[in-house]
Amino acid sequence: MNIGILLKEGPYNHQAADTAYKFAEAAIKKGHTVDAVFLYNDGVINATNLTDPPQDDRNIAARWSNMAKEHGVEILACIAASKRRGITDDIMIEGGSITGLGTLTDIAIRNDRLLTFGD
Amino acid sequence: MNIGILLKEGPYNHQAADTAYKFAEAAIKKGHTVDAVFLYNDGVINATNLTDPPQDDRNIAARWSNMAKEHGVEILACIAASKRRGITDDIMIEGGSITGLGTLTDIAIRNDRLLTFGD
Amino acid sequence: MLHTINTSPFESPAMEECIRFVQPGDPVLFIENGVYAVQNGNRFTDAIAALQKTSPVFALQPDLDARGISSVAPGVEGIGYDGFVDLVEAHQVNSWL
Amino acid sequence: MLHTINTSPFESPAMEECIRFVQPGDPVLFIENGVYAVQNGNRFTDAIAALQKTSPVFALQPDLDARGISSVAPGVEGIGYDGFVDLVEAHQVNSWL
Amino acid sequence: MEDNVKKIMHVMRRAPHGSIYTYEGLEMILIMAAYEQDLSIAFIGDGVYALKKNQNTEGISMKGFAKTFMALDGYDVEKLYVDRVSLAERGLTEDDLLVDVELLDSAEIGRRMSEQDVVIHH
Amino acid sequence: MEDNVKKIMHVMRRAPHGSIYTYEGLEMILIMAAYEQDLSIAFIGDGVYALKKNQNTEGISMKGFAKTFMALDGYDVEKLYVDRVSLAERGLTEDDLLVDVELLDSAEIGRRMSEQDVVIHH
Repeated sequence: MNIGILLKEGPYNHQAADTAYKFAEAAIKKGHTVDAVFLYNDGVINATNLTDPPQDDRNIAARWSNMAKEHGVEILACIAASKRRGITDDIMIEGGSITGLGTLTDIAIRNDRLLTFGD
Repeated sequence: MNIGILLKEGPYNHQAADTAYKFAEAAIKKGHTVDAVFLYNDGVINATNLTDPPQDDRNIAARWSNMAKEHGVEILACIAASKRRGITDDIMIEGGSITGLGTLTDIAIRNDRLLTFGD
Repeated sequence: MLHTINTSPFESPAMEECIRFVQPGDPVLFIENGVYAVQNGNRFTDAIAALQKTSPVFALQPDLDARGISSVAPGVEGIGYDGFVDLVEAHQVNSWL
Repeated sequence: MLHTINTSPFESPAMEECIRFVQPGDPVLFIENGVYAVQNGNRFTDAIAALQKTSPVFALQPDLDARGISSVAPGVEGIGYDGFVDLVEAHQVNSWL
Repeated sequence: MEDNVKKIMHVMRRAPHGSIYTYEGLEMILIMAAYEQDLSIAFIGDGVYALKKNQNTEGISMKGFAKTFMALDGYDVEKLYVDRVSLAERGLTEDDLLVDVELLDSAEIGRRMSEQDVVIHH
Repeated sequence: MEDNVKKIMHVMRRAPHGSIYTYEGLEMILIMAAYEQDLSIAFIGDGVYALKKNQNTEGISMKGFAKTFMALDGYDVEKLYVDRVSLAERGLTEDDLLVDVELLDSAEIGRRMSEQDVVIHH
C-alpha cells in the first residue's frame, strides 16, 4: 500500500506530529510505502532545523529528517503556508523541501491513501 | 494604566495575534503604557523575521517590530518555548528578544494588568 | 473581573464553563469566534438572555462585522477595541481561552 | 471508510458530528485526546454503546495508556499503531479533526 | 470518468477568521481544481459560517475571502453541500448564504462522503 | 502579605498530551513559584485529566509530567482547586487523582477567581 500523509499542526504544541510519525513508522515496518509527508497550516513548523528541544525529549524535526534519509519519505512544506510562518530553504531540515499545493494534489492522486493528522 | 500582554498562539493560524495587536494599538492611542508582549507556546512564532506573507496581507511580525521601535513595547519570546519551535536569536525580529519565564513573572508583578490572548 | 470568550460556543465549552464561574455583576465580552454566541436567534440566545440577568454582555463590533453578524441578541452592546480598553481599565481580566 | 476522532468529546463537537455522518458498518477509531470518549462510566458511555450497534469501535492503546485510562467502555477494542495501519489498509480514511 | 480521476471531498468545519483553516483550505481547493479531479466541498458545523453574507473584515485588518467561494463555479467546483442541521441550529437559512448550495440531510452527505477516495477536513 | 505580592491563578482547562498547554503551563508555574507570589491552580473541564493517576506515556514517546504535580508542594504551591462538576461528569473521583486537592463547587472557585490580580488559562 502506498500512503501519503497530510500534517496540519506544528511540533510539540499538538500531538498530531507525533501520531503521524508513529503511524508512518508502523506502516514502514509492515512493508508499506510512505510516499510523502506534506506539511500544511502550522504543520510547516515541523521542517525547521533550528528546533532544539530538551535533551530528554524527542526531537521531532530530526525524526522526520531521519525518516526521509532512511526510508525515502519526502518531507514537503507548502510554500504559501511556510512564508506566513517564516519557514525558508535556509532553515529547512535535511531531506525536507518547500513545494506548492500542486504536489499535494499529485500525492493524493498517486497514492492508495491520504491520511490527515491535525487538531 | 500599565499593561502586560501574554500571547499564546502563532501568527495567521489563529486570530489571537491580531486581537492582541489591535488591543495594544488602541491602549497606546488612549495614553496607556504597553510594557511588554510575552510570547509563549506557539506564540513565539510571532517573533521570526523570516515571515513573508502575501503583499496584500498584513505582516504580523513587522507590526510587532514597529510597535517595539515606536512605542518601546518589549517583544519577548520564552526561551524554552522558542527552542521547541526553532525560534533563535539569529532570526529574531528587530526589537524582539529571547528571555525566560522569570521575565513574565516580573511583567505580571509590575503591571496593573496582564491580558492573555490565545485560542 | 472582566471575562472574555474567544471561541464559538458550538465548538468549545468555554462559554458554558465561564458562565458557571462568573460572579454576579462581572461583565462578559465576546471576541473573535466567540461573537457567534450573540448572533440573534441561534441555539444560545436563551443562555445569553439568562446571563444578562446578572452580567452586562458586550461583543467586539469589528469581530461581529467580520463575520457578517448584523442582528445580535437583545441587550448585547457592540464595542470597538477602544471600548475593550475601557473595560480593561475598570476590571482585572480573565480570558477563557 | 475508517473514521478517526482525535479530540476530547468534552472539548469539541467532532465525535457528535462524526456520528451523524458515519455509515452503518464503518469502523470508528479514537486517538489522541479522542480516547477520553471511551473511558468507561463517563457522560458519553451511552453514546459509545449506541454507536457500537452499527459500527465497530477502536481506541489507540498507547493513547489510552498515556492518559491512565485502564477501564474502557464495553466492546471497545484497544489497538496499537500496527492495528491502526491494518485498519487503513482495509479502508479509506476520514479524519474528523 | 477516467481511471486516474479521484473523488476528493473537502470538509469545512471551522468558523472563518478566528483561525486560518477555512482560508488555507480554500487555497488548497483552488489549486486542486486545476487538476481535473472530482472535487466536492461539504460545510458542516461552524464550517457553514464561511458562506455567510455581508462579512466585512476591514475592522480586524484581515483579508476577507468569502467572495472567493463565489468564484469556485468558474473553476468547475460545483458540488457544494451544506448540512441542513448545522445551518438550522445556527439560526441561518439558505438566504443567509453567499452562494447556491445543495442543502442536504446528514445521512445523504454521509453517503456521498463514504464514496470518496480522499476526505480532507479543514 | 506585602504590597508587592500578587494573587496569580493558573487555570488548567485542557487534557494532557493531545496538546502542550498543560505541560508548558506547569513549566510556567514552576518558575513563578520561585518569586514568592500568592499562586493557586484551578483544574476545570478537561484540565482535571492532568491529575489522573497511572499515566504512562512511553507508548507515545512523549515525556510524562503528571508526577511533577506531586512536586508542587515542595515549591510551596499548595492551593490546588478541582471543580467538582468537571470531575463528576468525567466519571472520576478524588481517588483517581495523583495529588491532594480541594474539591470545590464552581461558585466557590469563581469567588476565589474574582479575587485574583492575574488569571492565566492554559
